[in-house]
Amino acid sequence: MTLGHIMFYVLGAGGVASALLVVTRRNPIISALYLIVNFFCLAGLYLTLNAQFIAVIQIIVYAGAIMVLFLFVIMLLNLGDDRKLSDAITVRKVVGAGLTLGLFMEVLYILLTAGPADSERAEAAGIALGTVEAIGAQLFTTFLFPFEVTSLILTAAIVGAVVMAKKKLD
Amino acid sequence: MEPTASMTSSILSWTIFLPLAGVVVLAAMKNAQVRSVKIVGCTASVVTFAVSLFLWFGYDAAAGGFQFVERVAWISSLNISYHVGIDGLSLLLILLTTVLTPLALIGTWNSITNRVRDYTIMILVLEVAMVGVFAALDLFLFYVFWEAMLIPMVFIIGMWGGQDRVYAAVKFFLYTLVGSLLMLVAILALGYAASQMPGGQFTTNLLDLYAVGPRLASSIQLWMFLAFALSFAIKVPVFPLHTWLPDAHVQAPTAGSVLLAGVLLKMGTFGFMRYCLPLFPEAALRAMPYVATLAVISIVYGALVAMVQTDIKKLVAYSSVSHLGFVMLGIFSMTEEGMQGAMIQMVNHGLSTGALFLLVGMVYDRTHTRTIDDYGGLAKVMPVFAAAFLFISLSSIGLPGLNGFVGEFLVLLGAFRSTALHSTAYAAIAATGVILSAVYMLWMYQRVMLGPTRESGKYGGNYVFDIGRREIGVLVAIAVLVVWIGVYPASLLTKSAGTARNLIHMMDQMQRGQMPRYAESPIELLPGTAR
Amino acid sequence: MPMISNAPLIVLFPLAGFLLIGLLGWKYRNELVIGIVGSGVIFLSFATAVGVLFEMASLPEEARRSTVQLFPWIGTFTGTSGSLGVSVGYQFDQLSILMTLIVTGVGFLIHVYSIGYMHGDKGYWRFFTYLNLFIFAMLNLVLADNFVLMFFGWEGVGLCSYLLIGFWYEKTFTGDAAKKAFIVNRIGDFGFLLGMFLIMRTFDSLSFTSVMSSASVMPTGTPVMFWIALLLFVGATGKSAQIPLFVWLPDAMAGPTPVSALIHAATMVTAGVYMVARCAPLYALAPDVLMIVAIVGAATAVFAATIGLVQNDIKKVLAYSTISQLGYMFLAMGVAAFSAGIFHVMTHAFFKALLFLGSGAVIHGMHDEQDIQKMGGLKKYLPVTYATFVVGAIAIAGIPPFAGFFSKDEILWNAFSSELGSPVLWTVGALGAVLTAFYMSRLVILTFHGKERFDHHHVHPHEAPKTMTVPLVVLAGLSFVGGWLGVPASWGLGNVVEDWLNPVFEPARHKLMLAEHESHAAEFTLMTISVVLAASGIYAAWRWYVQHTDVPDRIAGKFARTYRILLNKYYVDEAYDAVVVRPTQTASDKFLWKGVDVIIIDGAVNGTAKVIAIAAQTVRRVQTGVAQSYAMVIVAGIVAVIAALLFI
Amino acid sequence: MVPIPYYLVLSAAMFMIGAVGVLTRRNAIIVFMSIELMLNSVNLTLVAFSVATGTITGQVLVFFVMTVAAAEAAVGLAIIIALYRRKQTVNLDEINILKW
Repeated sequence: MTLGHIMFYVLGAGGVASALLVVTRRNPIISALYLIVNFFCLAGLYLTLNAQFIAVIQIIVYAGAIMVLFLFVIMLLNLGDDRKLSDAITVRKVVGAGLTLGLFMEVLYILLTAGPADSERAEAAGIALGTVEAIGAQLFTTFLFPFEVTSLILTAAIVGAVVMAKKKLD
Repeated sequence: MEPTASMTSSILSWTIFLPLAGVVVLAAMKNAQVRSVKIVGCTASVVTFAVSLFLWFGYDAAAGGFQFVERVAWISSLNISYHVGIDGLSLLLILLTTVLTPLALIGTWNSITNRVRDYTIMILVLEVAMVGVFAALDLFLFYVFWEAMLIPMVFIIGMWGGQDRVYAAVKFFLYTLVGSLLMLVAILALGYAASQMPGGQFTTNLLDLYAVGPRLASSIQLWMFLAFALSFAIKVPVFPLHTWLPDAHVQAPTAGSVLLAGVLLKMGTFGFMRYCLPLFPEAALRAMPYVATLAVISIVYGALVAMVQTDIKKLVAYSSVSHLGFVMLGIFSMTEEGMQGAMIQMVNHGLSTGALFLLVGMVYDRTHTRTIDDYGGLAKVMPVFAAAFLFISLSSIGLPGLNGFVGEFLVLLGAFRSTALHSTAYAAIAATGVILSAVYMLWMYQRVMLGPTRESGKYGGNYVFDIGRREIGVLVAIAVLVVWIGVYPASLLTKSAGTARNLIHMMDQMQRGQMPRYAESPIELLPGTAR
Repeated sequence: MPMISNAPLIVLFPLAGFLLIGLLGWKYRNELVIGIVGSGVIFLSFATAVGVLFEMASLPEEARRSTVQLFPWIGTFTGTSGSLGVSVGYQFDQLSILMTLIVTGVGFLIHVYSIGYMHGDKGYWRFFTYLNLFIFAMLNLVLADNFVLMFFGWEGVGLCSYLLIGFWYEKTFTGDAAKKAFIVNRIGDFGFLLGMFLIMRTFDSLSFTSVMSSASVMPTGTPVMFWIALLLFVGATGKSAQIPLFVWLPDAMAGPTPVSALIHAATMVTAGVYMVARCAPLYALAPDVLMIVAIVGAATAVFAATIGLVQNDIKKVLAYSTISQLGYMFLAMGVAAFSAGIFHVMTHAFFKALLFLGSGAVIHGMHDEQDIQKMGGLKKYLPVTYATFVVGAIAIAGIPPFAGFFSKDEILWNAFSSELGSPVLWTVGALGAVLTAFYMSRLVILTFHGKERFDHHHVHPHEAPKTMTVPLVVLAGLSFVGGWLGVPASWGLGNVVEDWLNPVFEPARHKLMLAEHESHAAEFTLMTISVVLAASGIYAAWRWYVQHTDVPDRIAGKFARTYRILLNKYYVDEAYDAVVVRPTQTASDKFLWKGVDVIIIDGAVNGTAKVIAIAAQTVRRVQTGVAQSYAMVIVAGIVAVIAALLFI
Repeated sequence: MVPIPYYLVLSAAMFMIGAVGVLTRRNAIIVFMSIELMLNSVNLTLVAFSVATGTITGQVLVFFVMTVAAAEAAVGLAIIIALYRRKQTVNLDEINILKW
């Protein structure tokens, strides 16, 4: 039981718990706050995998930017307590949950029946892998073209969001 | 002008695609430029006709087989190529197409008033597809042309047609599509079957497949035959798949009807001769009594129903069912007489029924009614028209000396002599069509043309006047062909003799227990002499 | 052989006339030019035919037959032996040249007559166009050297008949009559066509030469020959208006009178007789069919004569008389007296053309009145017509030495004496002769004698112009002397016609093993009886219509029902209408079109479309529009796919 | 070092929770957040595999996923705003104009 293990269990438990809370809370604001918790847990998990760069941008992009956007929208639409939606248990929900559970069982079955992972090699290679330097080198060489394309996606998303959120669509 | 060397070698492709030049020019014009649009359209089709004459005079009937063959790789991984070439049968039908298209355009010069440019484009595109169907030697190419033909025709019916044009267009479209999709499946299956042959590979090349089809197991052959036959039978149309025809004909504008009856229906019978029989001889032989029965039913049924029609165009449409029954009977008599008769009957029907639709169109332009009861005594006010109408009617009912007789006689004789059909009853019953055709045509003629003139002098609320020079010119052109074929059919029959002989040769091999192969060998041609 | 090689000109002259008048006539409506051209070409044909005849006569008997091939017509052109190959070729032998002479000779006279008769008609040029076309087609029929070309002529004359019956197309009934003629003829043609097919199937050829020579070595009485002969005879009944297809001929009188004379009396309607004669070698192989032919002929002869007794339209009387006379010709064919039949064709052409043209002159003089009850006493107004008409009537009645006597008597004698004949046939024939004599006399009396029953204020009878009377006189002469060419052999003089035709029919008669009978006593007895019968017919008519004019009405009153049946022509038209025409029409309309086509087939088509539409209506409910349900289906899909990958 | 399968199980669990949220919640915003959850769990898988195989590509992919997620969030939220303006609700059961 190393520190890594303890970190994993704590963060993993936090992540699952916060995820459960996200989907079960009635008030979207509370959901959003638990989502932030979830993001932080994930960032921590990334660190246990030595993926420092990802951990950092997880915090910046998700917890920082995207969540703000969510909260902003919730506030804008004033979807507070008064706009709570009654979530009675319906057939669809039961079927949906059941299906998902089935899927989970299938995945577990796969993971359990698969052979043990080669953790020795992973441990050796993992340390220097997730640095900003390593990722940057890949991004600007091998993945240069996709990287540039993402800028187009973002531009398109900005334009789209602005157009759609405008008060009056012509 | 002597054609240059490069032109002669690709003269067939020129014939197929020349109308597209007209389309290109038209695309740059406007619908409002009615007169120039018509001139461009007519010029394109007339030039195409002129080019196709090179085919007529260049085709060496003594050598037989496919000539003017061109082959360019297209989708090489599947052995699909742009492969065209013509034999006697294709030659006759291509000439029929290139003759009828300009005549249809000129004959209906003033019939279309809205969106003339689009209309002309459709007609020209239709011509490309029609000629392409007859020239294709690759099943894939054939299928492309076959389907391409649907598009302009549906628009012609659906946009420039009569009252119920949309219903008719959709009905026409769906009927045809049902059949052709099955045909596509059969084409792919056949190509796959080719790849299963020892050392074979997937191909849609017709000449290669001629060697593949007959080798297939008889049950497979039968299914493929049925898939092809359904598609063709709908197009012909054979009873009971004919009900799209009256609607399409009645609703289509005159030029549409002319080309529909004149050329499109022949694509079905052409398909039987070019694909069904040579590819699946065993299945064809098995299906023969059934198809022949349907053909006989078509003849009698079409004639009887035509008799009681109240709408002139519908009457002519049902008469087409009857006439094409003769073609089918000829093909499935599996005799040389029957085959030759079927081929010349295709041309005959194209000319006489095309002309009938032109005539009906001419009178419709004046009166705006197609109901027979609205007429009577037209001969007095439109004497030239009446004479032309009678002449074409006589051609249609098979008066000896005019074209219709040659085909009907050969077909009936072939069916009667056919040993494969095992019975003379087919021919005997079919021959009643000769009586019935006289009944419905002459009865219609009498009700429309003879008797006293309407007291008001108006028909359908309009004063009528006789046909003019342009219309007379078109009709005279057809009349000359009608007499020519009637008196000297040898000029056509010698061209198509090779095709008939090859088919019969193949069936003979079949019945002698040999592996049949659609021959392409040159034939010895004896100019017909009295025996 | 200069004439023979030019012989196709016989056919081409009328064609030239047809094209010339047909293409230019409508523009240059000069009656004189059209008339001269129209008649002239026929005369040229006639002259050529006469030349051929003389040349033929100068040759030895076995060398008289020759054929001329022009160009290949219908065939498969595949070079396979045994497949069809028919060319346009003409055959000149004793029979065909005789028929050609009748056609062109009588045809020429009628053309000349038409110049006067059709004077002033709007369709003058059209009339001559059609007439020339008719002669062209008829000559093809007669001279053809194969069945198909004969069929061309056969249908061609039918077309001309159609065109000429419907010549005055603005009247309603002409259209009906024309259509009826064409369609009834087509029914016969249907038989002819099938007969041809059967011949081709049996002999692998359609040329007369090879078919006849093949037939000469075939056994007698086989089923296939029975059918060939019978089917060809069906064709003949249509064209020659025999039972059961005679119904078109009386109606055909709607056409102009020269047409009735040329087509519906002298030439076209005898085509059936000619065809049977031409195919004599085939009929010789089917004695059963010959019997049918004889019976149909005899029955028609009497049947039509009885109708002729009571008709009041001058042309209708003549029409039924024609049908009756054609019956005699078929009777002759049926008892294998082929040359007698052809001889009757010839004499009949003379006197019946004469009678029709005479009736035309009467109608012309009476301003288009055709009802004999409204005539009477025309003798003094139309002397030439009267004289010639009487000659024709006596000829047809069979009084020697007029033409009809010789030909009819030869037929009757053969009907009695031939091995294929019987006394019954003779009796029926003789009965017909009495009736003929009676109704012809009645016609003459009612038209030319007795009181003038027409309206003097409106009708001023007048004699016809020269162009009309000259042909009448010529035909009257022929009706008088024409029979002398066929004086019975028993009289000791040569029977020119029979001797001339004998080589043509010898093979057939040989096949039937017919011998010449030399019982002169019996022949003279029968001859005398028939003359007496004819005379009694004339006498009866004289008594009833001149002396005791109340008798006919009394008889009509007494046998009212019979009279009505006869007047209405045994209701044959009505029966055909009720049994064939209406049921076919109703069944086609109500059952085939509105039933099978619209309800069953289109119902199935539209039904399929409807079923698909309904199915689509149901299935589209799946598209709830709620995105989550779609997502659920996606998840379900993933679960299923993974499960499949894992456990299958 | 924690074995990689542990991470995978964890990520599967979080993915499933997100999926349940997507399938069962009616509030569009929460559904949206559930989608983010699912994306994140996939990211975790990617990183875990990246470490397991010793290649950096997985992490680069995570970078791209985040970019797309950001874009998606922006557009998606804009759609929700537009929808809300029109229908005054974010209840997914009521937003079914695409039905049939």
